[in-house]
Amino acid sequence: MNAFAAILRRDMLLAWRSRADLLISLAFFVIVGCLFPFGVGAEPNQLRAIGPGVLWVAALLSCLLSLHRLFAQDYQDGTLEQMLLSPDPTVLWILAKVLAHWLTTAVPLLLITPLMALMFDLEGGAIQVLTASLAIGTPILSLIGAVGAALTLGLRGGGALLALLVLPLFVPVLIFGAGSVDAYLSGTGASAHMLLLGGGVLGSLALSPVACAAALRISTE
Amino acid sequence: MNAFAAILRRDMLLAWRSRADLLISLAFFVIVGCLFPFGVGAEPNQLRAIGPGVLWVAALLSCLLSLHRLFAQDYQDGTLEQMLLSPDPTVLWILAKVLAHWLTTAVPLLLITPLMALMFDLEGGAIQVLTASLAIGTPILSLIGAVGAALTLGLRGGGALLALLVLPLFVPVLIFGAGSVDAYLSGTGASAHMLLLGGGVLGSLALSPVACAAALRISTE
Amino acid sequence: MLQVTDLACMRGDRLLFHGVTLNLEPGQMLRLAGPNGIGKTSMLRILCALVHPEHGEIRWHGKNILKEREAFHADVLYLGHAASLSELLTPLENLELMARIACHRQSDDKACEQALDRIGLGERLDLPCKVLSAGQRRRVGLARLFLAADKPVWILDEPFSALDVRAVADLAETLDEHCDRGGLVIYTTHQEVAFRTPVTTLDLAEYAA
Amino acid sequence: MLQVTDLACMRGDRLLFHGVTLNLEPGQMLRLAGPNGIGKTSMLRILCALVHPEHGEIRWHGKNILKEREAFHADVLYLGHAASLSELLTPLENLELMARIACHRQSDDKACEQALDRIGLGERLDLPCKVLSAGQRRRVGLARLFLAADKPVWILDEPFSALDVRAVADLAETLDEHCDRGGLVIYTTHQEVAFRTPVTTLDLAEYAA
Amino acid sequence: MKARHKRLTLILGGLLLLIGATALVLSAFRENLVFFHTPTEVAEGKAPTGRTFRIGGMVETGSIRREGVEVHFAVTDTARSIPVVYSGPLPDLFKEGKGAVVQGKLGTDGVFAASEVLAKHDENYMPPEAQHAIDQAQQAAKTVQQ
Amino acid sequence: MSTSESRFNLYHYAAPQAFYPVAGKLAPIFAVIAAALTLAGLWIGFFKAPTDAVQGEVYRIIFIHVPAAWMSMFVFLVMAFWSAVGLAMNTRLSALMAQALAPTGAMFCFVALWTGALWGRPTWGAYWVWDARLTSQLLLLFLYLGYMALVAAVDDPRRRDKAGAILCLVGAVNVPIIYFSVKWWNTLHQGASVSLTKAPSMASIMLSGMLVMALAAWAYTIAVALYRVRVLILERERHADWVRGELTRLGEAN
Ligand code: HEM
Ligand SMILES: Nc1ncnc2c1ncn2[C@@H]1O[C@H](COP(=O)(O)OP(=O)(O)OP(=O)(O)O)[C@@H](O)[C@H]1O
Ligand SMILES: Nc1ncnc2c1ncn2[C@@H]1O[C@H](COP(=O)(O)OP(=O)(O)OP(=O)(O)O)[C@@H](O)[C@H]1O
Ligand SMILES: [Mg+2]
Ligand SMILES: [Mg+2]
Repeated sequence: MNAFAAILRRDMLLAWRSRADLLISLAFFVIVGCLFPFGVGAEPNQLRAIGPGVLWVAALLSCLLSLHRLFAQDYQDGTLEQMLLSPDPTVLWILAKVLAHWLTTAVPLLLITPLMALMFDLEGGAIQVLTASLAIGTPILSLIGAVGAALTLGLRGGGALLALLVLPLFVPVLIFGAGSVDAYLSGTGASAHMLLLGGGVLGSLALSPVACAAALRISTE
Repeated sequence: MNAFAAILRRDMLLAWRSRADLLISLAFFVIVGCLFPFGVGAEPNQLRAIGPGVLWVAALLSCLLSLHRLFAQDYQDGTLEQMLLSPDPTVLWILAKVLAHWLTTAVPLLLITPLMALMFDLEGGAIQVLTASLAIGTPILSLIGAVGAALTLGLRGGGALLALLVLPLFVPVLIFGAGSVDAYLSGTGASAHMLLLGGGVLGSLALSPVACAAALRISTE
Repeated sequence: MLQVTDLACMRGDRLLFHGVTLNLEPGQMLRLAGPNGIGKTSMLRILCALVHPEHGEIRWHGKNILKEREAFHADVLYLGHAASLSELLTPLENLELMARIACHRQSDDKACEQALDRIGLGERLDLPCKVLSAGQRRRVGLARLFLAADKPVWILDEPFSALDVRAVADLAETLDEHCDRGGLVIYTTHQEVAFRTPVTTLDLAEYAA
Repeated sequence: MLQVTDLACMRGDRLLFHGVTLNLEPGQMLRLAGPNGIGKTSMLRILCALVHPEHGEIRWHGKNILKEREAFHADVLYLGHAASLSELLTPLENLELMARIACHRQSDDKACEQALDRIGLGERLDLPCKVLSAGQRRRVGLARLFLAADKPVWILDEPFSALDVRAVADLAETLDEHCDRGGLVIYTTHQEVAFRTPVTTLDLAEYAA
Repeated sequence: MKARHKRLTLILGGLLLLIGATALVLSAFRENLVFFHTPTEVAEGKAPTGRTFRIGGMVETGSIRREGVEVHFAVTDTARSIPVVYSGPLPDLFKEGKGAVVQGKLGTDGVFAASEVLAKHDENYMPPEAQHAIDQAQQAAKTVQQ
Repeated sequence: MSTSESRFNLYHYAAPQAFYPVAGKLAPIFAVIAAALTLAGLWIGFFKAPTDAVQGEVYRIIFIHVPAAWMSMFVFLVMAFWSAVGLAMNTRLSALMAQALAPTGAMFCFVALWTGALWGRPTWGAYWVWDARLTSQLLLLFLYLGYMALVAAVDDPRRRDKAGAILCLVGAVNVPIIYFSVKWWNTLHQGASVSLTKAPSMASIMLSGMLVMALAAWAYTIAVALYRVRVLILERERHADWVRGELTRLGEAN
């Protein structure tokens, strides 16, 4: 647990030191979100209909944008090598990094989501469902994304390649996440969607660190 | 002109070296475009309404993703220092880098935009306007983005806050770019939007390399 | 203690060296020598299980290091070419992180500060590593040596580069001490450095393909 | 030729050195010496107009280098700590790019290939620089010296680091030749290297604040 | 030994997570995740009001009625049926007694205003003669029952 | 420190070398089988099989759509299998097999999507709907593309093999989702006509045409994979003596 705590602490510290980076991905989320009322025209019905989808897409993209930073810096300065040499199990500190990524990128989005949702004229219950779906769904994005980030480490065009690799796996999350709000609004209730997302979290929590560890070992070889 | 040609050639070579790269950033554009139907639902009327906006956002994102790499690599390995030591004027080779960036990332997108627009069920005239607006608008993104990229090099705190200012600069481009299609469809004609975008290109062509050069000098000091 | 059998290393499609067989005992100091690009760095990375060798195996206390990776890593300290520093963190923060990751016996604030002091960075504790000079960055990494007395195997890739003359002598003394207490030091360098401990030299050029 | 007057350098809120006054003539070789972190790299970067000094000025042929930046840069070759290589390009492509950017007199394929050959990278021409060893990467940068006979001022930051013994001797010879033909060499190093040319040493420790 | 212990705990933890994941996913499938709603669900008020959604079922036999460009028909799942109005091209396979999925809004008058009509067929493939034979058999069975 | 005589043999993994000639012998056989089965299948499908009672003639797309759809899923599973073998046993050949299969799988995936869309227009009334079956199949295509892009982007052969293998294993979760999507969700796409647990709900002559075409797709896949793996082996081992010999032999043959 030594390495887990140390790396979690360090990554949070680094995030704090370069707050501007965090602000950028938050600003990105806000801007993508704000853009649609401009681009689509502000007809309330239409806004309400596309709102959850747009916010989910914005969150997904903003996660994607920050993913390539997950290991890149450590890889370049050799810290990653040192982490791989830790006597602690690799999956543990990978979880620490992913957790730090989620805390620093997704949580700020979660906090601002209700505000953004108001912009799309969503009502209270829908906002709650949307925020909850984001809260359960974004860890999946971070976990799966970590595997992609590890695989594309050091490859040219890494950012775009990463996007290509993980987007197919992100899409189901997006569908169920955005779908949950629809389901809620349509009266069928969002619990099935939430359960699926929850299953996704547990499943990716079990599998992705292992895949990620293997990918990191290959990438640093 | 020595440095201009050499750097343009090198950046194109780097892009060519991994031919797959062009395909990858295209795939990224395509996938981001496809994401919105996933998230928003696929009702044809709605798709048609959000189509231009979505494609503009996708283009902007794919530009943004690659902008990050514009100077970062050169900065880290010290090539940027060597470029600043060139006896040729700095603005010249900055233009070379921006041009290479535009050629390798924006132009492929332009080529595939009509296809993507068909996916959103846009009609012929609208597709032409959309492609034209992208062709005029994307150089502005590259030019403004370059300043942001230069400012964010290595600096944090104040400098990175300035970088945040760059993102909002993209918004007007987006509004006028996506708006041009709406204007065309509503019958008012897109020429006003195009003229504005054209003015934007010329303006940023004049100002951004200078700002960029200054920013680079500060960043490497 | 550390047994290397018939080791071969391949990079891309080029065979760098092959047939390296070694048996290293406690207290020994091994220098990998050879011209640039012969494969010294590659060999060190194989020795600490970061890279799979093309052929051959390495045993630590009789166990294959690739199979018992975590147990082996508990006994190894590796300092590579790169400094392994986070640019935005201070030397102290960096050192603490590294010590924690590597599970050094001593990894608290106090011990780290002392280590930095001994390596000559006592007054530079509050600067981000980004602004340090080349030699100072190197020293932050080397400070780990003072925390890692309990790790028997030290694997160091060009530890002397960028250090000034004083620092080189100090470092040599530290390595000597490690050997005295029964540690094993494997290093590369292109400089001539004087040690008290007798140095075994392995010239990789002799094993080149 | 190169006149340095009352130079002072400040990093962050720390004054590194001050009061450095120098007058360098053709054929001279200047070594900046001093312990780690004293400000050698900072001084070299000031000397080639990458950084503004805190105080004092530098004149090249009587003209302030910060004012006549482009003219000065036409006469200077600077090799920093970092290798300045694009990881994905081959040594040849990298060298050609650098030669073009710096407007070296010779910058065609032929000349670059010869330069790489002389520096000992003749057979590694088709590999991306990413996979080269530390010494080989350093050599790619140093190959520029063979193309830059026409640039009078060479400013080199630890050019000998990572080089093997043979390469160090060769490089020393190259620097000597440059001085012979009236060039000016300013360098730093922590290693002891023998030159034919008499070396002026500037110990920055004497000017430290 | 300690390392092996750690590894074992990790593997156990992973397995537990996987079991949890399967449990969640399975219970999710007991709730419904749908491309379309059935008429019964609509009748029970489980379908959205005032929003676009899809209903799926059979086109009720004898319900198709054309009025100018508008087509009226009913979609049924044998228990309930919903009247639908639609104007636009219909797929070739749109027939009485066959499956269909219609997208649109439920009006306040209980009529579903469709914006899109899709035909849904089943997994049976057979030549017309066989189909004919089956139809006759079913007809016979029905007559017998009556 | 002995300079002991090395027993090292650079190309000690004989597998690729041994497999190369075997593949060379098998590939043409499967190619011939594939051609024969395709002809037979098309003949049954277009001349022997009767018109469908509901769909009329258009249902004949089934003879291409279903084999392609089956193959596209199956090939990904096979790639995942080879990937697992490669990661677990460190055999070189298995990664090459996975890489050789990918383009064929992507091709079938694309064909399934394309024919499905063409078929959807006359039957459902729409080329495309976002139901679970269609969406997950589209994602399969993206996964194939991602796999090929990743493999193309990595230079180092060892890293290429392993990175591709990991992506393959991760992506394989999509395949059961595709297959069971029609069961789990209400989809516009029909349910399974053929399954192991119940009798096929399809006239037997139609079924036999479809199965023959499916066998043809198998044979084709095997043949193409074998041809491609031979090329990959040559490329991978281009510095080995036997490859040099083989290349000169091929050169002379031309
Ligand atoms: C773009 C649209 C379509 C896609 C992506 C698609 C995809 C697939 C896939 C992946 C399978 C294999 C899964 C399985 O064996 O259960 C399949 C099977 C099948 N599809 Fe499609 N399909 C599409 C459109 C259609 C249409 C329009 C029809 C008929 C009207 C159709 C009829 C069938 C049939 C009969 C099977 C065989 C089912 C079985 O026996 O297992 N498909 N399709
Ligand atoms: N893909 C590849 N193809 C061919 N050769 C390669 C490839 N990757 C690495 N090499 C070679 O492998 C060698 C790696 O050397 P390594 O870094 O181990 O050398 P070193 O002995 O540490 O040298 P130095 O003294 O310069 O640090 C280099 O000669 C490099 O050119
Ligand atoms: N922001 C800052 N605040 C205080 N000190 C700073 C700051 N930035 C840099 N420094 C100090 O300035 C010095 C820069 O040294 P420089 O890199 O020039 O040293 P050097 O003589 O080249 O050393 P080396 O031999 O290690 O290469 C370092 O001591 C560093 O700690
Ligand atoms: Mg080395
Ligand atoms: Mg220095």
